[in-house]
Amino acid sequence: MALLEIRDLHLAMRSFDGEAHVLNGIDLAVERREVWGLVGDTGCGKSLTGLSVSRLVPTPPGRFLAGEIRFEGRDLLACPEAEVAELRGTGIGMIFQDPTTNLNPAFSIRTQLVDVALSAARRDPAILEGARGRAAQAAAERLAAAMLDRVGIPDAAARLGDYPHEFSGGMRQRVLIAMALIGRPDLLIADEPTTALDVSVQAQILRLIRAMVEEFDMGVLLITHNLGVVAQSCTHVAVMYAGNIVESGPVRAVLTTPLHPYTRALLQAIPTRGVVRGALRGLAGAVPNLIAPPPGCRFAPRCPRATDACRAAVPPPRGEGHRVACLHPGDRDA
Amino acid sequence: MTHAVASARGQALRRGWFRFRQSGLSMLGAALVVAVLAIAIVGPWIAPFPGHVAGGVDTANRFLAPSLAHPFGTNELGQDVLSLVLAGTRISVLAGLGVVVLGTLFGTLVGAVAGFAGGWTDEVLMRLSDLKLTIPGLILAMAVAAALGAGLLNMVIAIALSWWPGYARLVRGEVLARKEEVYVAAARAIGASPARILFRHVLPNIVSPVVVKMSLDMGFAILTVASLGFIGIGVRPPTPEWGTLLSVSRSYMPDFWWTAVFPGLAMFVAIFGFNLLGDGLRDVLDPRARR
Amino acid sequence: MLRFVLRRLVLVLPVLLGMTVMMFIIARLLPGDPVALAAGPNATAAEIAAYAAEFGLDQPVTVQYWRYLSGLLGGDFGVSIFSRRPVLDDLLTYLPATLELVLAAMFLAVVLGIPAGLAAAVWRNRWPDYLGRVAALAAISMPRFFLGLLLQLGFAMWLLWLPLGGRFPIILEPPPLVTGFLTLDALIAGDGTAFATACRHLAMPAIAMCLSPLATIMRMMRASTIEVLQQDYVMTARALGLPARQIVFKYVAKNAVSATLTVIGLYFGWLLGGTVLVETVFDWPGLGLYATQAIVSQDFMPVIGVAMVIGLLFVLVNLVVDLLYGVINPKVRYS
Amino acid sequence: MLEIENVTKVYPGRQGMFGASPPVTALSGVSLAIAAGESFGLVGESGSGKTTLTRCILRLEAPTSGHIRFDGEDFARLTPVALRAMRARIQIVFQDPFASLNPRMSVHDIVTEPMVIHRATLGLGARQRSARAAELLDLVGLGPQHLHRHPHEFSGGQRQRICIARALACQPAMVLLDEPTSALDVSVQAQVLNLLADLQARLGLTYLFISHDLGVIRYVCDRTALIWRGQIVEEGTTERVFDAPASDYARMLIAAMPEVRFD
Repeated sequence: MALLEIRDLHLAMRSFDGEAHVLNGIDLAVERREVWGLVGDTGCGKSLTGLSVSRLVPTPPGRFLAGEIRFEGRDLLACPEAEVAELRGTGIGMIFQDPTTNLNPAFSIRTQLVDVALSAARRDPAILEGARGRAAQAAAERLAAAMLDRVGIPDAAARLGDYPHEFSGGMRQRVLIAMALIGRPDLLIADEPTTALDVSVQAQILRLIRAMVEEFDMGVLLITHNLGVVAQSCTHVAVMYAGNIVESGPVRAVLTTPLHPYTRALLQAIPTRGVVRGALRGLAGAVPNLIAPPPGCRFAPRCPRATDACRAAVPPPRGEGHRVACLHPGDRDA
Repeated sequence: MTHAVASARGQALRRGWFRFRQSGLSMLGAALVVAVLAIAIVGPWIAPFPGHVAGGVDTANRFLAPSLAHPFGTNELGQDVLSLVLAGTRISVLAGLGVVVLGTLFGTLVGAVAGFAGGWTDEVLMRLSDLKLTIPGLILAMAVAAALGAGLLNMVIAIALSWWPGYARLVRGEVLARKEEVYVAAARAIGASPARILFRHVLPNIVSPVVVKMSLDMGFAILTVASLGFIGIGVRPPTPEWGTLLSVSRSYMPDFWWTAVFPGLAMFVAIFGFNLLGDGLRDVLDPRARR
Repeated sequence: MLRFVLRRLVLVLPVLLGMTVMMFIIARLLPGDPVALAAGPNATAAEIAAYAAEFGLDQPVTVQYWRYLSGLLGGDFGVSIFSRRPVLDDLLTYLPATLELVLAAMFLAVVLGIPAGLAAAVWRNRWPDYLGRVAALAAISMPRFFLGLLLQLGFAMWLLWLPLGGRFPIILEPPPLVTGFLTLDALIAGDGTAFATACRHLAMPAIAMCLSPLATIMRMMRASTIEVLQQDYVMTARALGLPARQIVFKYVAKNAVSATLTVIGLYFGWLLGGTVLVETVFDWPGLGLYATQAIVSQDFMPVIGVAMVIGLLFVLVNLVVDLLYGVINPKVRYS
Repeated sequence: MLEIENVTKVYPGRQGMFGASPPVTALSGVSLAIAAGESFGLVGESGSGKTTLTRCILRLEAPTSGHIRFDGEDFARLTPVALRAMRARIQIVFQDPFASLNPRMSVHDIVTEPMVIHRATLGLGARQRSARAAELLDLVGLGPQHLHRHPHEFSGGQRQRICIARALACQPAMVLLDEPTSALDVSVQAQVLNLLADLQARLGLTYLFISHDLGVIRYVCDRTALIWRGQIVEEGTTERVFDAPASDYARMLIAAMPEVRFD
């Protein structure tokens, strides 16, 4: 049984213009100690997939049309909200993009860390070693200091009383990682955790997340738009386009022998070492309108290999391990 | 190709109208405002006793309770209260409009200059408006109205004098915010003159909040006009102003309550209508308030 | 921080100075002849001139202004040309009444408005929210003097539950003067009956007064709560399993209140200036009533005095609000 | 073509409630020389001073000390009128294509605005300006059908093309590119980068390309400088900087680049 298994997840979001079919049959399985990179362009549904796992997609305007999200075997979409809420923080931890806006500016980080620890301990007393009442508060403060130390904040105990604005961007993201991990989650969902950070800090944060995977024996869903980040810190990757996972598998296999035309286009658009000026390939055309998406493969309108069969029905993912949802896969240009 | 522009604008308008119509309260507000404006225009002519509006009295019929002939009853002079209330609408709406328009014109000018020029111009103009915020508006208006003497125009001027700083601050804040927009930096970078930046890039983008404030302020302006009337520094009888009517008739309570209650209700309904409308407009026009 | 406070206090001086200039301009340059009014309808020209000379009103405006300013330094607010009483004495008599009324109204508005706004935001777009929003708009649209009349009609004239007006019955002995607030003085004296009497007199004016700030605070609190609820850190708090109650009452409330605080400060000044109407309706012996009488008779020394006291209070309250804001929101920097 | 000589910019400190903040030195002694026709890359992380430098070059702000010369003319010595004329020759494309276009203006008005402002020097009538706007749109890969639409109808990549068209309207000699592709998706970024390279080759433009993304700089720039805490810490040909970085900072940055590479 996988730690997290998403099966055929369909999600629609209502807007003024109509209902957009934003997730169109997501299949994904994450095991402990796996780091899955979820990549794709803006609006492909990668963040919504992450939020769906914690059931944090607002409904309405969101509406789950079909599918299951199994966390340790339990279907979260079928659970009552209270049961899912029990899992947040202890079963599933989350980190978001901007460390500046994700910490509450009006409270010291002590308060914020301790509150998360205490609420996690109500469900899993082992987190604070069974301490109760006043002892629990003290234990939570000790744990908070230990976690800050663990994520690499120098002089952690002394900085507990500081407010978020007294930390740098990278340090804030470390605080948020400590907050996300203080309840010992089994799954960490990190939504663009380094996008708002400088390159030099980004590398440190990614290294930290990798180190935590081993230590906490958890699975990670790392949502990003940056294939370089995926290559450096993920074990597996799923490439999304317009609400579909078009290709997935072990990171090296997918990025060295990309089979889906979209994955290849993405890779060819990155200015890597040795690419001469003018040699990059952009992707012509635009993402389809998800309110009235094309009936078949959603990439077909921009795909050089598309045939009538592609335009007729959504191609199902094929293959074991390295899976691709394409009728004409291939690792060379047509 | 003009079609494309029309369709883009049209779509934005349609969306706005859709949002506006979805809110029953906004529609109620719009209906009330339309009714108030209509009465302001035709009020004196549909009044059942036009003679009373002009100051005529009918002492034989003093203090008649509300009836079919006098739905709002009659007052201490035997005048039909309904006629007075209908005729009073025009006074209140005119005065409110005058205050808001004067305040907007002057305030926008000051705010735009202060925000755009910055430096000491800004300092001086803003300290001036601070001063005004510190002096209680009603007391200032009362003092000015008293000094100028009774009369509708004097009252409008007196209130407008305490009204402009609100607009000045709003416009200044908006101008300062718009000045920081990247497209203004872009305009400066291509060498646009300050006047061009102000009129082409800054001012067109601050119309919405000013319009919203104007519609919200109409209610308050009417309220302030009535307040001055109530205190006795404003329009003098026999001009049928709501606040004045109320102040005269409060001494006949509780027995002849209708003489006070109906002008008061008229006031409330008119102000409520403008506030509902302004609130609805803000939801549609001010993107920050959309939620 | 002390420097900040001092700097702000020093900045008050030009404001007060500007205020006196402005009032002098209004008093002297606009038409109207206060002396003739004060001297009475039957006064001869000579009598009027003598009257003007007595108060120095025959001097040029600049001289009058200079005299006034130098008097101010010694705590002299001038003299009323009607009652011939020093304005300062009057101000000290009427200020506590107005303050008591305003503080009572503000207390009601804050205590009821903040939870109501929070509730409306949490139940956004459901019936408690709709009800609250309509009620708030209605409350803002209700002229205070009309509401006062309706309250009088209902509770004082028909139901006979509360006194029609005034602050304390003349026939009763008021509690010994300590703070000038009758309710507080009664409590200090341990006089239960006097306290009840003071409260019964205070009830209707305070309610008539508090409705509009209550509604504004509620609307402001609702808007800022909704804005805070959409912040990323609220999503993080939810994603990490904090209970909804804790998120709303602890994390969201503190941020939302700090945004609402500014409005409270501004409203305080507005209320101080707006007591006029309620005091007129309820015959409440406060600054507003005093100012109205002075204005009607174009007696400008008291008017300037009232404006200065209110302006000073306004500045002080906003200073306190700014300091509170800094305490609640550690990120704010003062410049 | 552009000489930046020993430029320093200090923002004065502020008096605060809980103590005063010290003055901030955003740039200290920055010197750069950009030759005509080259593509010069400036790399820096947030707070490095690269934005301040662009603002100083455009004279949106005045440097505290030092000189910036364009074609041998010192900006500080120019009269306002001469400065405005100079602005036709040095143009900028900003990072955020959603914020840098006035939402109330049509594409036609946006692209012709520089020509209206500099009509005295350019000598173009209204009809000629419209024709040139259509030409410019064609140059950046948009069509004449887009002329009368408003910014909100375009995607990020298209808006950035509109910004480029506006920048080229007065036939500038030099274009400042301030993170022009940072807000775009990779596939769109590639198109815009190719467009910029193509335009440079065709029109002989000089670029100052500012970015935090080393991969992008490596792709488009001939020479590169690294700015760190207001100082230039490394400068040289792009090849040299990437293959044999001299400073620790450059080595660290290059090592931290997230690249799709397995070794």
